[in-house]
Amino acid sequence: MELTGITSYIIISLILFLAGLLTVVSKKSIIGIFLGIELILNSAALNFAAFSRLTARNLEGQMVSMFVIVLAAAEAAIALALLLAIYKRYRDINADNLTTLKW
Amino acid sequence: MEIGMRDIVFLCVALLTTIPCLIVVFSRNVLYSAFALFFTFLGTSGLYFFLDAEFLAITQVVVYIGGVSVLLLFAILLTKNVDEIRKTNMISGPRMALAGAAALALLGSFLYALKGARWAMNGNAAYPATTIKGLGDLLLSKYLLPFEIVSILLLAVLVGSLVISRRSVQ
Amino acid sequence: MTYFIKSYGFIIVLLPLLGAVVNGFFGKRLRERFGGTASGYIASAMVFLSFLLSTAAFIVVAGSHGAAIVNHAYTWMSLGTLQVEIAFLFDPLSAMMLLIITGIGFLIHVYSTAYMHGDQGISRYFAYLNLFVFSMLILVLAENALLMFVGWEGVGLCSYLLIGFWFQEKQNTTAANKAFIVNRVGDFGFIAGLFLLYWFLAKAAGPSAGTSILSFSYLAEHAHLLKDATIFGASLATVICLALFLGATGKSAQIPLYVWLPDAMAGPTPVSALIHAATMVTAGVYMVGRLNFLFSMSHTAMAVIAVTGAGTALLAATMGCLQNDIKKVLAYSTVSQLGYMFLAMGVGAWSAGLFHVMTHAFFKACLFLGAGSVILGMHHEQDIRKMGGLRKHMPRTFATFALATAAIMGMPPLSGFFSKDEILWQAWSGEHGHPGLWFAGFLTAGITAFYMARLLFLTFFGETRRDAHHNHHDDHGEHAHDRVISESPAAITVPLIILAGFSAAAGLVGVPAALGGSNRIAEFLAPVLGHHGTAGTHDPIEYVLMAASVCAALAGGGLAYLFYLARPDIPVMLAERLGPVHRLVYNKYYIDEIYGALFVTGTKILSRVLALFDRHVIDLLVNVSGLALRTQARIAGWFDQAYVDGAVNLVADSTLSFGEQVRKLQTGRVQVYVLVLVCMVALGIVIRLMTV
Amino acid sequence: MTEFIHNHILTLITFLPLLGGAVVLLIPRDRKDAIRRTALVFTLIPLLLAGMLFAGFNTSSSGFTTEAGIQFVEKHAWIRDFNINYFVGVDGLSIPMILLCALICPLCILASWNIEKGVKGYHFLFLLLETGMMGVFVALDFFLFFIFWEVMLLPMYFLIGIWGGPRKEYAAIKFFIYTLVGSVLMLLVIIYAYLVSTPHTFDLTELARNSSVLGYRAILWWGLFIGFAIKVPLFPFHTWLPDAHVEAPTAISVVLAGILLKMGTYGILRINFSLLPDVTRSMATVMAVIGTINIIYGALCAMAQKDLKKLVAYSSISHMGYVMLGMASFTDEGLNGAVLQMFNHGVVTAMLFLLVGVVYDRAHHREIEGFGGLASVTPNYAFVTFLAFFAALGLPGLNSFISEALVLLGAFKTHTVLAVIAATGVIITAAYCLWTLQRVFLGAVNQKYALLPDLTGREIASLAPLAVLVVVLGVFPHPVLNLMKSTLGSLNALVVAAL
Repeated sequence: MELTGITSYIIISLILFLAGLLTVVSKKSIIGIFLGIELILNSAALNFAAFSRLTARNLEGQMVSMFVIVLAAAEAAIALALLLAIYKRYRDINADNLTTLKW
Repeated sequence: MEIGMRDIVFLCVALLTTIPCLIVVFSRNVLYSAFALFFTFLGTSGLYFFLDAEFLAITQVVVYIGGVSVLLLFAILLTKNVDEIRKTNMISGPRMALAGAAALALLGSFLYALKGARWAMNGNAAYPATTIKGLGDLLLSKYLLPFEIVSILLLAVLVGSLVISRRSVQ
Repeated sequence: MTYFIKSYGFIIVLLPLLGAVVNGFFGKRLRERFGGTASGYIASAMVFLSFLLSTAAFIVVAGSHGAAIVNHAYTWMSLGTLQVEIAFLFDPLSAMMLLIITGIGFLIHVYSTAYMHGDQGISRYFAYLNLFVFSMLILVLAENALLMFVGWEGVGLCSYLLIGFWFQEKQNTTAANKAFIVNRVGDFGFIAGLFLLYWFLAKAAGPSAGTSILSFSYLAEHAHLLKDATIFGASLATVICLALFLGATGKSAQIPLYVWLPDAMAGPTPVSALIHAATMVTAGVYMVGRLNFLFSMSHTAMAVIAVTGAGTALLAATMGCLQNDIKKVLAYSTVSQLGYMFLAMGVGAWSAGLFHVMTHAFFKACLFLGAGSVILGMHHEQDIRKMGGLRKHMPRTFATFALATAAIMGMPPLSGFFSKDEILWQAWSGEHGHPGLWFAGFLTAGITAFYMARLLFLTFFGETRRDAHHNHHDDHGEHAHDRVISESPAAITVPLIILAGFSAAAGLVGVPAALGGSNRIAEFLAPVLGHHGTAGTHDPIEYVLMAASVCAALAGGGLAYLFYLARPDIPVMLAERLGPVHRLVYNKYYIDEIYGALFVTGTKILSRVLALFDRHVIDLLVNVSGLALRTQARIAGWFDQAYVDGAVNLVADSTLSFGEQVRKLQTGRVQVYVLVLVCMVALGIVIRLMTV
Repeated sequence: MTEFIHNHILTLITFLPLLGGAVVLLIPRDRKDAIRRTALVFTLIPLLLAGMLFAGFNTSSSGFTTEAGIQFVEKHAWIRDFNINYFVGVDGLSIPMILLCALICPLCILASWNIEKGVKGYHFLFLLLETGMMGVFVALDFFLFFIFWEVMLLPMYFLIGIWGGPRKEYAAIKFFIYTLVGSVLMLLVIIYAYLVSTPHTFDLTELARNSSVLGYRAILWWGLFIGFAIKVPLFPFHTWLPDAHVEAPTAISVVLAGILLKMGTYGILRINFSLLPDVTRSMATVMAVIGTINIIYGALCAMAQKDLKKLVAYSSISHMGYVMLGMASFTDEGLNGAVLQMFNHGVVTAMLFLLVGVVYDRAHHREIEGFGGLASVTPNYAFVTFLAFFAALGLPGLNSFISEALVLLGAFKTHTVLAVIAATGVIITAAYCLWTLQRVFLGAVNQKYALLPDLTGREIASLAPLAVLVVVLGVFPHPVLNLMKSTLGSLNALVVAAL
């Protein structure tokens, strides 16, 4: 088995993914959740790139990765704007307390 | 199994990616998590190089490290007086345990699934030498529509984020 | 002319309806444009036109030798074996009734224009009165029993409306309600009898579709089918006849349903004359006469009718002796006279009964109108103890009243004598007759003479006693003794005179063979009622009975003269001597009170109980079905209400509390949602891998 | 254009109100009069169309159990996978109900003119309700029938629950749950019938023709019967009615008593009779007994009521008993009387509730004892009310008499004893009607209401058509009787032949 083979990339992206998942679930602050989401997106992009290079051998996967990155950036911009808006409104960024939409 | 230079570097880059991401998870301080994430992004970028995806790697550096991470740090600083969150940014108790269990279960299952996995190899195709040109071609031919949509999206994001933050100022 | 009646006979009926509609809907405008008298003129004109046409119809019928003329208007209902026509039957019986109704009706309309002059609701009054004439005409002209029932209820409605005409007084409206509801009891019998008849004939005769089973001609033709039929172990004919007779007792105020008629005097006096003396109350007699072929099939029913009639005649006559309200005396007299008619019906003397219907219509209408004239003259004073001596003040009223009184007493050769004697003779000698029945009638004749003479003497003779009881006035809040007593206007006296004339002379159409007459009315009615009685025979007993009843009448009159003119102290003394009996009769044997306690209060209590049952027990049953769920509902204080509101609340509450629990899952915490999602995905994947 | 209308008349009648509802939603909420007028127009058009339907209806059609018996049919595949069709049509059983519904709805809009709260929502829900009701009467596909049945339930719930009186939530939930229980029972039967039929179908005509495939017939019958009995409502299931009526706004009471109650008996006739004729026949005595209980019990309960509206509600229970008794007689007279009674009761009770609403609008209470002498104050109002109450107590010459007489005539043929008992109901009915009239209208004028205004033009407009019908159908019932005669004849024959 080759160290730089597809399996390694999958494992790495798996770790990233699980870490992201745990982060999303376990952090109190919205920023923390947001970090987790970035991790998950990263893992997905990495996976696409890896498969694109090592099994499909064309650029389609990379293309998707690129879109993922772009969308992640867009999401980050909006999320952080929202975060600041929430903070200014409630003086709080604890996700557990922000349950206004529960009804 | 012979371990060459390339393998060692790969290992280093892999560790550079994975270890900070564990810090992201387990650190109680948001600031530390954010810095750790910075390194993860960097490591990922390195991995892209290993995959002959130079353009992606560059984009990763520019967008994530130059953009997202900085934004994150700003956000943390701007919300700095929520002390409680900064110090103890972790939940605990049953919820955490459950999350851990689920993660472990997932990890186990994935690894198990991976063990016997066979990938459909497009073995004969030659990987393009210069990916940037290829990407450029693709973007302006096959992926023209998504490309345009994404650009509109970005414009919307630009305007949207401005509107949101402006309104919150008032 | 036959053709006209056959094709356009319904116009007779519709004219009064037209008057009612005009007065009812445009009465206010009429009053504003033409003044208060216009309503009366319109109404009277309509009835007069109707009367003219009725006369024409009568002539046609009389000339057709008993053949009935039917005017079909249209088919009312038509379903399977049921076919009901709106059709009007002109035969001797209905023609006679037609003349009585429209003739007396017209006179009373004219009378009313004066009597009701200046009343606020005069157009309403005439609308009701016209509506009554309309309904009554439907009743007598109906070609089938169901249409007859329409008129039957219609007159009941008008009676209700007119008794409660001055509805601001609560007691008037109560009397109206009583009249309608008591009549409804009778109506129940009527429709039950009718529908039983229909049920049986539809089954037994097997009519083809489109046959009008309930038409009188069909009934007459097929009544024989009832002969051996039984229901619930009794003869079907008897059951049907008794049910129909229950209807008759309601409308014609017989035992046990007579109680409404005395109270009905709350209405305006012309109404009492028209509805509660001359026409509507005789509807029961008319109905029995119309269905005579049915009643003659059941001896039991006939016996019941005869006994009821005789009993009512006697009972009501005794009650009449001690009444002090001029109209109440006449009311009991009416009940009593109606009893006579039923006595006649019960012994099978159909034509005698209907003869009495006619003569009674004249003299009782005259009496009531005379009473109305007196009441008007006395400024709404009705208590005869406060009257007296009116002879001098109201000579025309007196004369007509006296003549009518003599007629009702049975003085020969006035009308009452002939009709009453015919009944008494038939009660003695008829095929269903019995000396006991005759004796009851004979006794009643004496008592009738007594109380009518008493009424006459107290009202018109002696000295005026207006001030004797001046501390309780029965008028409309004014002091009656300030006013002058004067004779009523011509619109009142002319009808009185006409009616008095008829009271005197109407008997001549029914002079029995025994007195050298030919009993023309019986002949005339024979096509409908069949030949009955003893025409042609000369039984000496008949003369004896005649003499006996005249003697009884004279004795009664003489007694009244003694008691109330010659020795006024005797009745007072007697009242003291016979204290309990006097009180019993004076209070009308407490029958109203007994009915009130038994039926009215009983029904009210039953309805209360059922309403409570509904609120508590039925809902409780609903409750029980939800018991399992209720254990979940944890609210203890709710228990009390649970009995009332039942399981419906319970289902709601348990659903709600379950929802409350489930709702907790919706924490609003995004991360928990993600966690659940992750766990589920993990679980799914694990399961998937384990089952591969 | 006319051809289009003719081909889609039932769809138009059913869905135009819904379209009207959509239009109402587009009107700004402040323009209340515009909303009301729009709603009125969109209820008047169905009335017009119903008039055309009435004119074009072939009275000799023999009812929906044969293909030829249904008229104005529209049939389109709706959900092909389950063989569910949009299948609508009318026969002599449904057309009187459609006419009734089309007539009463505009009057209700008139009667709700002075509702000020949430005008937009109210009228939208009302129009939705009309669509639901019309749909129930025109649907010939069991599934479609059920959908409309439920569609009608929802707006009713909100109309009572939002625009109702003090205990509106309680009444609304009670109504909702009761009706839902009935729906559930019906749904089970629907699914069962679908599954046992080959090929699977929801087509009511199809099911009626092959009704022998249904098993567990007695259970099915009871399931349907209870479901419908709740709606009628029949004796032990009636307690929702007084509550719902007392709390509901006037127009909703009118719809509830005037139309919704008829759906119960309509359902029994349409479904129990045709799908399970043999069981229906064997349940004759049960139905007759329940009907008789309804008549007497309802009348006695009505007598004890102190609230005018509750009194009218209980009188409805009593009058619906006649429908049940007539249906149970299995004679032409009884069955026609029953359906005619459904129509007549719809007219009379609508009038009564409108009248109660009139006095409630003025005096703001409905205590019978609280009035007195109103006849001198408001003569026109008194006249119309007398007319309505006399119609209710079955005065000959007014419409209810004919139907009640027909019912009793029919019942005498088969259930003589019960018919005699039921006939005593006329006495009790007279007693409570007259007693009520006396307490409200007669006697001395209650000075508190000495200046009560008489009927306004709008109120007269909403009452006059009904008053005219009460009189006209009393003397000339053919227009309605002819519609139903042949359909009910064949339905009756079906049931009679079943045993």
